[in-house]
This record gives sequence, C-alpha cells and structure tokens, in this order.
Amino acid sequence: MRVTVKLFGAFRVLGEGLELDVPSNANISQIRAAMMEPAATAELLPTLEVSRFANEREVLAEAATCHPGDVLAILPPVSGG
Amino acid sequence: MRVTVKLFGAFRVLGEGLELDVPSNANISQIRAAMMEPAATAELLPTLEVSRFANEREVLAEAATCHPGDVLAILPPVSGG
Amino acid sequence: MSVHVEVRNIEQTVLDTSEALAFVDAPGNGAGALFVGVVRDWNQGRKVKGVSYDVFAPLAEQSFAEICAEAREKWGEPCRIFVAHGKGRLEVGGLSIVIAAGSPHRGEAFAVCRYVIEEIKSRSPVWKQEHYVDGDSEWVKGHALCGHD
Amino acid sequence: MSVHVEVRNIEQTVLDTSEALAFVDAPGNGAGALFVGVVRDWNQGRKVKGVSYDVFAPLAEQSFAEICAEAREKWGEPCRIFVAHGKGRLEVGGLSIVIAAGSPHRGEAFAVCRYVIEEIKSRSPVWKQEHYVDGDSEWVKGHALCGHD
Repeated sequence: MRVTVKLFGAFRVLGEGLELDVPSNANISQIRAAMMEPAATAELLPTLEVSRFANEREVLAEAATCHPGDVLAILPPVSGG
Repeated sequence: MRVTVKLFGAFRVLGEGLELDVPSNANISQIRAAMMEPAATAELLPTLEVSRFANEREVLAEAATCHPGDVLAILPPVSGG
Repeated sequence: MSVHVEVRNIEQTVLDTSEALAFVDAPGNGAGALFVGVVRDWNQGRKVKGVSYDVFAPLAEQSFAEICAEAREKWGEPCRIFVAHGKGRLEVGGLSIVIAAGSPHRGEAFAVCRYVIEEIKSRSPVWKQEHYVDGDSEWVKGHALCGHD
Repeated sequence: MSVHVEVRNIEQTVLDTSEALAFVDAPGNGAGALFVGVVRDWNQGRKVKGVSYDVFAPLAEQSFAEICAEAREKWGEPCRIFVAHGKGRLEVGGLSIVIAAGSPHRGEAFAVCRYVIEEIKSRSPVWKQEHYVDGDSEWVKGHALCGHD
C-alpha cells in the first residue's frame, strides 16, 4: 500500500513529502524503516532515529498500524517559540 | 522654624500638604510628633506610626535633621502596581 | 539608555504596551516579557468602579530606576527595561502600570519583569484608592516601607 | 472562549501584541503577562540574518490548546490565554510567537505565560531554520518528542 509522509524541519531537504510503498497494515516502525533510504541520502539517519510520526490529531505509537492512503507527518526534534 | 509636609495616600484627607511649626534643627521624630494632632483628627494615628518621611531624593532616617523651609513627604504604607 | 522609567498622568495619556515593547527591543534580544496591571471590577468581595493612583513622582521614578539597575546587575547588562506607572483616576479595564523587559533569552526577561513589579509593590511611593459601586471609597492597605532607624 | 490558539502565516500578517492583550482582558482580571519571541541577530556565536519557522499546523494548534487547558487547570478558570505562533520567514526583530495570559492576580498570569512557552518549546511541532549572514543556513537542533513506545 502507499502512504504519504509530510516532511518537516531538517527533512525539508527531501521536499514537501514522500510517497512510500509499504506492506499492508504496516505499522509506524515499518514506516520508519522505509524512510531509512531517503534519510540516509540526506545524512539524516540519526535524526530519523529520534523523530516521531503523527497524523493531524496525535503523535503515533510505534505499533500503530497505517491504512492505504494515510497522510502522516515526520516530526524531528522540535525547536519552536 | 516652618517645614511643609506633602500628604499622600490616606493622608490626602487632610489636604495636599501641611505647614508645621517645629523647633530649630528638628529631626524626623519631631516632625512625626508634630503630625500627631492632625493625624488624630483623621483617625490616622496608627497609619502615622508606620509611615516614613522622605524628601525628593530619599527616605529619611528618624535622626535626620530638617532645615527651615524644607519640603518633606509623608509616605504611608505603599500599594502601587 | 537601556532603562526608561516614568510616572504618567493617565488622565491625559494612557499607558501604551506597544511603546514599552518597542523600547526593550534590540537586535541582540530574543525575548520580551511584559506585565500590565489592570483595574479589576472587584477586590476583597467589593464591587469596584474605578481606582485613583496617588504617586510621589520624583521619589517613585528614582525607586523605579534603582530597581531596574538592580535587575540589570542580577540578570545582565543586555537587558532593557521599560517602566511606566499611572497617576490619576482609572475606570475598570484601565492600565495602571506597564513593565517590559527585553533580553537575549527568555529566562532573564521573565525574571526581570517579575522582580520589577514585586519591588515596586513593596518599595515605591504609590497609593491606591478604590472607588466602589456603592459610592464608598477606601485607600488600599499597603506595605509599610522599611521600619524607622 | 477563554483561549485563542493560532498558527499564523507571518509573511502575510505579522503577530500583534495588542490583539493578544485585548483578548486576555476581562473585567475580573487585574493582571496581564505577555511573552514575545523575537528573531535575534546572533545565535551560538554566529551572525543571524533571519529565521524560517516550519510548523505542522493542525497538530501544533492542538498542542497549544492542550497546553492552555493544562494551564487553566493548574492556575484557575478565570485565566484567559492567547497563543499565536508564526510560520514563514522573519528577519531580525520579527516576532515569532506571542503568548498572553490574563488573570485576577499577577502570580497566575506570570506562571501561565511561562508554562505555555516552556511546553510549546518542548512539545509543539515547530522547527526553526537559521539563515546566517555568511549565506549558510541550518536547522536548529531541537527537543526530541517523548521517546518511541
């Protein structure tokens, strides 16, 4: 199935978002794994490791499962204010 | 000699200021004593007891001596802000 | 100058928070903290209509300047501070005091702003007379200045 | 409503401290505290020209609302809170965030204002890219959100 991951902060170097092909019922850990290759190209593997994933309502647990067409966001360490 | 005491806060009930006749070289304790009669008329004796006297530059010690024509201020407990 | 202190006749010119924040801004300051005192419609169970502020202006301004100097000594020279205290009568919602502090980091800005209002409340020659809805008026009981010596 | 939260495109409309203070005013509130974040001309020894703020707006606004609800639970229901965070690029001196808190007494107003900025800094999905005078740019190292579970 295909999910979209919107990119924020340091991940913006990879664009606005990424389309990922992941197994059906993939969970967040699998989304994270699918992000490793693009993250590696931008030297963002350490940042990926400490990032969380969210939808528009909440930050998601690693075990949360995704659905086809989901739009997620990757949240690297925050620095607002 | 004559000194003027500008009135503030609760003492405003007695007007803008008082002219007091005090002995030459009177100190602040003597000014305070000279204020007892007008303070009593306004039921302000307890307030007089906890008030300080100042000029335009500093709060004065009880032993500070006054000079003819001095303009002092009486400072009851403060409540600014 | 890094510090502005003022007693203002608020029956002529109201206090202005934008002016305060503009004063404490500087290219090296990343944080601004501001405090406003506002006339409230009640105090200790009584309905309040307005408050008159009585101020011994020369000594009040001097005390503000001393307090600001102490704050800059404690929290750093880059700190800029604005203090304006009202004198005269205000109705509910009127601003009686505006304090702003600008600093490189937010910790100092908050600390300075808080220090200045607390010290003014206990040290500066300002008195407050509350006017109640029932027509009565009363001087607010305050903090005695340091005892006789 | 007692709480206003917002992510604003600051390239279109700048943040406004007067709007924030007006929102938190209420007849029963005697104190207002305000915090502004401002783009500073230096950070960690580098000369800064401007900062771009990247925000995941829906989740950011939700986090602001949660933080404000927590603050009102801690410091009281009369408390009114305004939070607006900028999104987009700002030059030195530009306002990135405005937080205001209005409360009957000053202790709560200061505490709420401080709580909200500290929580936003550690919890809200906002990122900051500094643009340096030398032409370089860098994303500011931030706070990792609570660990994987």
